[in-house]
Amino acid sequence: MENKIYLDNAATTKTRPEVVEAMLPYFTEKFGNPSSIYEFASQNRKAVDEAREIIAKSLGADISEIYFTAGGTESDNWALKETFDAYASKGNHIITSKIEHHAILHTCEYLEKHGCEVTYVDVDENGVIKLDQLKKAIRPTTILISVMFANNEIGTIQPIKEIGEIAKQHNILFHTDAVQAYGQLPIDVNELGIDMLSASAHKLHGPKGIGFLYIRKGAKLHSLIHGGAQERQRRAGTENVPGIVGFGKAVEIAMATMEDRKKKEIYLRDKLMKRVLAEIPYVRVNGDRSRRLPNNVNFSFQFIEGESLLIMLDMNNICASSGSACTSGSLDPSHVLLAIGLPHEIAHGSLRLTLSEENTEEEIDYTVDKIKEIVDKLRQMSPLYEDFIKKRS
Amino acid sequence: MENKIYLDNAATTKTRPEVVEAMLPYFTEKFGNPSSIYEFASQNRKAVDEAREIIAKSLGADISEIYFTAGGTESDNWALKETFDAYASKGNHIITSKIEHHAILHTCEYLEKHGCEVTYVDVDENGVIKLDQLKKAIRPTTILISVMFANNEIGTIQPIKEIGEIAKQHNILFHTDAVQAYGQLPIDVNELGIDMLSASAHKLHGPKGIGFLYIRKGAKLHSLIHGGAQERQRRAGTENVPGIVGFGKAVEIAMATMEDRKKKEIYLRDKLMKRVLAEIPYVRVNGDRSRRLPNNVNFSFQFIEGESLLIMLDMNNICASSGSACTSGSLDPSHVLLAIGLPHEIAHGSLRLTLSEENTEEEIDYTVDKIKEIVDKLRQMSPLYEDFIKKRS
Amino acid sequence: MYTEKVMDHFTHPRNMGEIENASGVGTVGNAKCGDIMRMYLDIDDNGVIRDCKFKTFGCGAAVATSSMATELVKGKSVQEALSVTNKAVMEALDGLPPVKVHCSLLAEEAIHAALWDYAEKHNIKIEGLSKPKNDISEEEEKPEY
Amino acid sequence: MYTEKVMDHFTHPRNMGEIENASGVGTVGNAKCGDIMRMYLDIDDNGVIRDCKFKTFGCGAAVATSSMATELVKGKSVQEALSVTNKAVMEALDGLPPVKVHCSLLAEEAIHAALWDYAEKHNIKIEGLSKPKNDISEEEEKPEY
Ligand SMILES: Cc1ncc(COP(=O)(O)O)c(C=O)c1O
Ligand SMILES: Cc1ncc(COP(=O)(O)O)c(C=O)c1O
Repeated sequence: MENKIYLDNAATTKTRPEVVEAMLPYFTEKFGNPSSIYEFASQNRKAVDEAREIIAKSLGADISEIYFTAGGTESDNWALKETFDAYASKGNHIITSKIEHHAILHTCEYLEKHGCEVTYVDVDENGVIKLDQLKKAIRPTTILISVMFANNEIGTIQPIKEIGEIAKQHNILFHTDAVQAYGQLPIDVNELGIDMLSASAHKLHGPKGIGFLYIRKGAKLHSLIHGGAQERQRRAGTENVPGIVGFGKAVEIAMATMEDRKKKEIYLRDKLMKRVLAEIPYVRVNGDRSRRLPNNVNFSFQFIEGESLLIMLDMNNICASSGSACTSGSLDPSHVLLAIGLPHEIAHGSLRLTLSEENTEEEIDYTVDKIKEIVDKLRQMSPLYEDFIKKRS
Repeated sequence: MENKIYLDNAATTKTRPEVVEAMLPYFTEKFGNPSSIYEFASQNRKAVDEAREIIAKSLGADISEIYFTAGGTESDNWALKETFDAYASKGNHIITSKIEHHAILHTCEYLEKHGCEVTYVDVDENGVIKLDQLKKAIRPTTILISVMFANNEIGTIQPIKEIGEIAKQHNILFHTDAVQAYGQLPIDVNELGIDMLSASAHKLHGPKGIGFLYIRKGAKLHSLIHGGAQERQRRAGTENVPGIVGFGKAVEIAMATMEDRKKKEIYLRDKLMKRVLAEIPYVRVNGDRSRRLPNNVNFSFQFIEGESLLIMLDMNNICASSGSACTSGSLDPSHVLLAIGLPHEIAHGSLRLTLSEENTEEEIDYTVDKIKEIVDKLRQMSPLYEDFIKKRS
Repeated sequence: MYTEKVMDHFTHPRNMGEIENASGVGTVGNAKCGDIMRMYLDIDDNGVIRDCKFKTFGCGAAVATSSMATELVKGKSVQEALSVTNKAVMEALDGLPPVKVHCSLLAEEAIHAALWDYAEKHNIKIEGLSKPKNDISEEEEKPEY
Repeated sequence: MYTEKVMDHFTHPRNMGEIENASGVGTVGNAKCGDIMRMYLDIDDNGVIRDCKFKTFGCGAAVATSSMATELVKGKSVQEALSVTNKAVMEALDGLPPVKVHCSLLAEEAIHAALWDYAEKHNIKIEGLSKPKNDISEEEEKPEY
């Protein structure tokens, strides 16, 4: 293939040309500060409000419940830190899962240093949170349950509605990191009992550096970022107008195309899984087979290491990702793969492919062919495979 | 005038077309996540590094000392909150000035609720910080001095070098909010003894939603935003690549054109001041006449209120700003104007005009003519003016 | 931010000016807060407001509410004028931004203050009118250049 | 991320494979950490390394350092091979990213482990060589499907 095959849409996505188009006027023409009172700036205020409305509608939320941030990470930090601060008189206990994104887990670590107690609930071998364990973890001092909507590595979708119900029964706030799910799955915050929700535009073909936190009316969190009176005094800083407009446009398109995209992606995803499982031995699929993001595939290939696989795929113009330690700069492989019970060396051999509607069947076929070739090549190189074969014969 | 005359460049600036041009490829073509290991993403890592290098060079800093954030507000929050956190064992006292931006002042208020002690040093009638008061405020527990480089309302430039020396003598960290100064004035962090510096791209014809915090090597601050390992583990969140690239480009141009812009802006600014002072009675210039940002003019017109003035200027296609309470949604007029000793009703009658190199002499003349007309009209309407005239006669 | 009506009354204020030897003059508000309204009433012997003028130091909403208030009380009896509320002023202007509602209250108070002045000067008591609280004379700070 | 030399040795590894009845075999690293290297040495009676082959489970740097290490020891005497350091391997590859330096250490250790095996098998003592610490046999976890 001459052209790059991009299969890393969980890392980031291409900004849609329509989104860039929508943003452009707000750089050089309608560049005013939305807080200014002159007419020239009021069009920007309006543009921000329109984007907010599109987003609120997409969640069944009210416009006054959407707060723009600089991305999913800030939203996650905000939800956790300011719940901890605002509800200190009620308690200091937060419940989350073992497979959250680092934006949640590292924030929890930070909070633990500041007097917060955190329970990290286990997941089963498919990455689904253990609800009985979650229920048992609830204490009188529990102020927040934060469980991601869908996992960024293995694509498993969590039982959000059930968690929402548990939270409501115990009068505990429920936050969900929906950075991977938002735009891929329909979400209604009222139906699902979600009190706070984080999202990031660049995961759904919007621009980087813009996200939002949905905060249900009544939740008392204060600002994480202090300063001017923007975002109804809850998030200071001159509004990123082009970013917000682009986010609105991306959401508008994502909602309108959701069903078609889903169908197409599931078709390609399933084909990819089936072919790999049929044609390559010693491989497993990570994550739940059915409760799964439409665009996510995650394999573990035994006897080989993920970074080598990625580099060789890259040389064949295929962009993918791995839970291998080598790709993250840390020594341990992905905490998610370990949490679903994979031994280290199998976690090291993982490969994540995340699709978009732009991928073609031809690309998928080519990718499978290449994976086959490369896995074989790397296994020929692998002392683990050598031992395995020798033992077997 | 048919075209809008934009005189609110302290609020935000037009993104330069060259900057947008530089950003564009990073939306739809080179959209990869800089943390990914494939070749396609490494070009983005490189682009981010190049922007960082341009910025580091502009300050005489090392590239490892520049951390990208979502804007000036986040940078200010980071510097204050994480210094407070990291240096808790040394002390809990911060010194700042009464005329800081709300990004500093509201962060200080937040910190005060969490055990921080803050001294707000006075400024003189020109808005220059009282250095003797600052020196006297220093305690053994002082961990930070934060004084803005130049004020956003009245344009006064602070004696940064002197403050840097005082801080160094007492082994206290020195942060400066340079959001207004950066790109307008030459800044060398080593010469000036600055340990931390906040900046925001949209104030220098870069995009909104991107800023940086310079942190001198050795300053121990941790992250404000926790999550992934971006920005050398100090600022989590997928990098806003187009924003960073745009910021780099804006800085490159700002540094190259600084001298010429300055000359032009000072010429127009001084003409504007002279004409208004000569042609309109009962007016004063706020801020220091010489230690002043090249593009800033700030007047107080007696007997009239700023918002009315702004709306009428707006109807004449002139975009400006005021320290009037009415424009901010609060009841009090600008804390900066009060800090330099203006009585409330005079603070209410303030008008800020902030120029860019794009303004023409014709625009300035037209603006003065309109200000004259409008001030006169509003005074005719003013009961304060009526009383004043009656008393005089 | 403002409705068309507000903008219209701000840019073309009705009844702006003074009335010499007015039957009643009232000034309310406070330069400290950025709003001062002065109402002049010309009231005939039957207690009908023949003319009404205003001067206002304040924001667009302050000017517009003053202007609208003069319109609403002109031709009315003193008692009728007394029942012109801030709500009526706001409605007549098609609404005000929430942060500007106090301007309409000020306009109501300005009318009351002018009526009080009229009552005092003419030594009459107007049913339901009490001494206005927000008088400019209470102001502490004075302009100083 | 990697130099051209690293990429070249990763994509076209030299001396990849096994040696039957090798004079010495050494395996170091640990699947847990994601790197395992195995070195095969064929050493002639004069103590010269006639051939050297490797197998590696690991990242690009791990493969490249293994490959380069085999090149560096081939044709050398046992004593010379012993002094092939991780630095020499890195230099020959035009450098490694900081997080990958441990791969070059592993390559050095793999050679030492193979030499140790050779020494044990032939009941000789090699000056300056001590028992390698990182052996695969120390690994706890086993693949389980
Ligand atoms: C002096 C100063 N500090 C901080 C800020 C905040 O910057 P931003 O709105 O880009 O976050 C501004 C501008 O609004 C400013 O003028
Ligand atoms: C589940 C999840 N949460 C949070 C984030 C953080 O989002 P961002 O990098 O846009 O701040 C990501 C993506 O990196 C994610 O996948």
